[in-house]
Amino acid sequence: MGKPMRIRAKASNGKTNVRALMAHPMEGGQRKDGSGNLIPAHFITDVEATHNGKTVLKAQWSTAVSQNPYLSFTFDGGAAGDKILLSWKDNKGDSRTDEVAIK
Amino acid sequence: MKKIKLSVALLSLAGGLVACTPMQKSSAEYDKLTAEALKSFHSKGIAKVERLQQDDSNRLCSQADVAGQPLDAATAKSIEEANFKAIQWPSDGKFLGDWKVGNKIAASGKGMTWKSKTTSNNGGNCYNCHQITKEEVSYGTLGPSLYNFGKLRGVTDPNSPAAKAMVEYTWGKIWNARAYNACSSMPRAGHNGVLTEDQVRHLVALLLDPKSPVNQ
Amino acid sequence: MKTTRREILKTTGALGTLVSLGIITASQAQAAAESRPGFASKDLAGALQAIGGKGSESDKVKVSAPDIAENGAVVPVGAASELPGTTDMWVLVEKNPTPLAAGFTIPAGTSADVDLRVKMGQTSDVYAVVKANGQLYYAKKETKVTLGGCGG
Amino acid sequence: MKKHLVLLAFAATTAVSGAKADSIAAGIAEYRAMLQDGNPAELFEMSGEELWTTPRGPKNATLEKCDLGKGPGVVAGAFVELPRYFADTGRVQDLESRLLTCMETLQGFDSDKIAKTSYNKGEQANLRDLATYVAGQSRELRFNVPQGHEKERDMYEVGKRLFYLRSGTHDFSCNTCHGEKGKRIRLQDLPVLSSNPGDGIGFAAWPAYRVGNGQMWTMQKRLNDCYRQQRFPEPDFAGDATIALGVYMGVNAKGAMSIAPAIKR
Repeated sequence: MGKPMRIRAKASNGKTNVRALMAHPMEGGQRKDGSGNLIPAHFITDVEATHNGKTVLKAQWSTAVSQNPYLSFTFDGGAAGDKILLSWKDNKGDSRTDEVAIK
Repeated sequence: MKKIKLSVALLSLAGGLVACTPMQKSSAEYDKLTAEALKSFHSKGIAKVERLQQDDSNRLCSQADVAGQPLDAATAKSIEEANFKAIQWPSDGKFLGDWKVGNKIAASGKGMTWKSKTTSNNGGNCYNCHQITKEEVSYGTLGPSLYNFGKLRGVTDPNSPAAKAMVEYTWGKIWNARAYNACSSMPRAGHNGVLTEDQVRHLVALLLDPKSPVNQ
Repeated sequence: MKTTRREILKTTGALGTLVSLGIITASQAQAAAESRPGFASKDLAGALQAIGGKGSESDKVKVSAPDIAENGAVVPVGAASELPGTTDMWVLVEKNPTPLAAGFTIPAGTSADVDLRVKMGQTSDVYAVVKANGQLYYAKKETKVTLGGCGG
Repeated sequence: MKKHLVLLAFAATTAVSGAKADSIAAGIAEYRAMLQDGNPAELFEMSGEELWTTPRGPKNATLEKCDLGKGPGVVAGAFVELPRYFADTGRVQDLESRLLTCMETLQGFDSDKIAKTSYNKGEQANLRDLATYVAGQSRELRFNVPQGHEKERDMYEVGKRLFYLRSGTHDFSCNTCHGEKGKRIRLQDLPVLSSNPGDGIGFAAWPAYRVGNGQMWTMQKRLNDCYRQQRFPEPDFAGDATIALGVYMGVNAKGAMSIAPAIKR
């Protein structure tokens, strides 16, 4: 299980901007460890965001997304107090969902 | 200007005394406390605590740095003389190696840390502080530019008698920079066993060989 | 109350709220990877082919990336489209071992404007490809990657 | 806030001269500015905040009564007044050292054991997150490291001597790289640390997230790696040498604004 995400969702002018940081190594599978063994790829493959149960963004990622990924996007609507759910799953079957209220 | 500053300092010191702050310790007392603090280092890998023991050159230059005063001329001269005496000249009389190998040594900053497995195959760290070739734009500025080092000094044939003094100086400077400048910041690469005789030879070639990119 | 700053609800591993994001096994993940068109392609042409091409260059598509990245491990990249009916967006780094870095599905009501950070192995063009009303459009920008540091 | 950081980034790179260098510097400044939004250091801050309020250790206690110098439980503004003298330990302590004390006295952890643990491992990782959290609670405040106690003044003088101590296989001191304005190692700008380097530079920028290796580095780790590259033996974690250097740099940085936790290349 991953560490908590840092999510900020802010509503203004009828839109909601979501900015998120996810704690994940995003290991590319090209690096070697101290003893020369290849460190296997370990990365987030899928991200999904919902607002009050409706999907507002879906993403598919590769190992090329940087460690501790950052994501920012904006959708129409959203009011202070509404729930935003952000989920990721990775190539090892790990996943995480965090929730935040729009400010 | 200096005098005014000094008197202000004295005044504030006097003010401190009135306010009953304890007497300032002497520099020697602080040195003693510093020696105590140095016990909070430990050996790790090849980096042993013995590395903290300063030789006279380092001790005197550090003291001058703390005091914010340059060394007096006589002390500086004695440091330079002692370091010059310690220079090892090439055992076979050959000063110049292969500039291509030299450029690789100059680019490498590896070696001698507590993570290093051996004390050999060290880099020269040269690009960290010096511009060297035109091609490499990622260079440091702690030392002067060495681009066109040989060309600017009129070295057209490093093997000629005319070039002898410059060739020797270049060797000596890389081997032990403090022989020419008592408190130079440049590591004493040969003197401290960071680079081998062979490696120094390649670096001399990098700087003086007319075919080296340094002199293009 | 320690969660005032973020009000986090930990639902890791819970399936309930998001049906599409259940716990999957490594082999399922592998199968999923194979069903991800373009992500395995080792060159730009192959990656573009897998997503349906790159269409025509459009000034309605914006790719934001720095002129110079001080460290290729983290390069801020944004993709945006002003084309109505934008449903999909992709970010590709031409010179990466596998150029396709990320793909986004943009539901109606979501701005076609995302920012993220990608790794770049070397100086390269960064592409944003978008699908709007079934047609593909793209924009590109070069980012130089510098390396520095003193080794140690 | 964001605008201010952009200006800082520009200031840090204007030292590079020449037309080509100028465009490189402007490009790198743009890159650094783009990175400011969404600094992964926030993940570590969040973790640290949670650790601060979670009952842990053999005594199953939180750190909420920890005295960082401004009274038990006061976190805001504590970082910019550290290192300082603490009467209960009789020592001048920096942030990490003081957190170790609190973890031992309040939570029952063995602080020596934590100090000897590898960075990023076990309780060291927790200590790192705690330090990041505490530093973040002084964001945009100005450094005011105290010099009222004799031991604080002693540590400044010791730190100064350590700063200028040339030794090791390369004869390096801290001053070799951090003594003169406008210098670089390769393309990396070097802050002057023997005087005040200004807002958000040097002592006022750590802890920082390093994008190159994706790690969060505290000042203790920053100094540890400086000494590694200086080819010195390893300083003890939160030992007197590193704390003395912290006092020296912190007092020199008086009035400089803290941007910690920062983001670095």
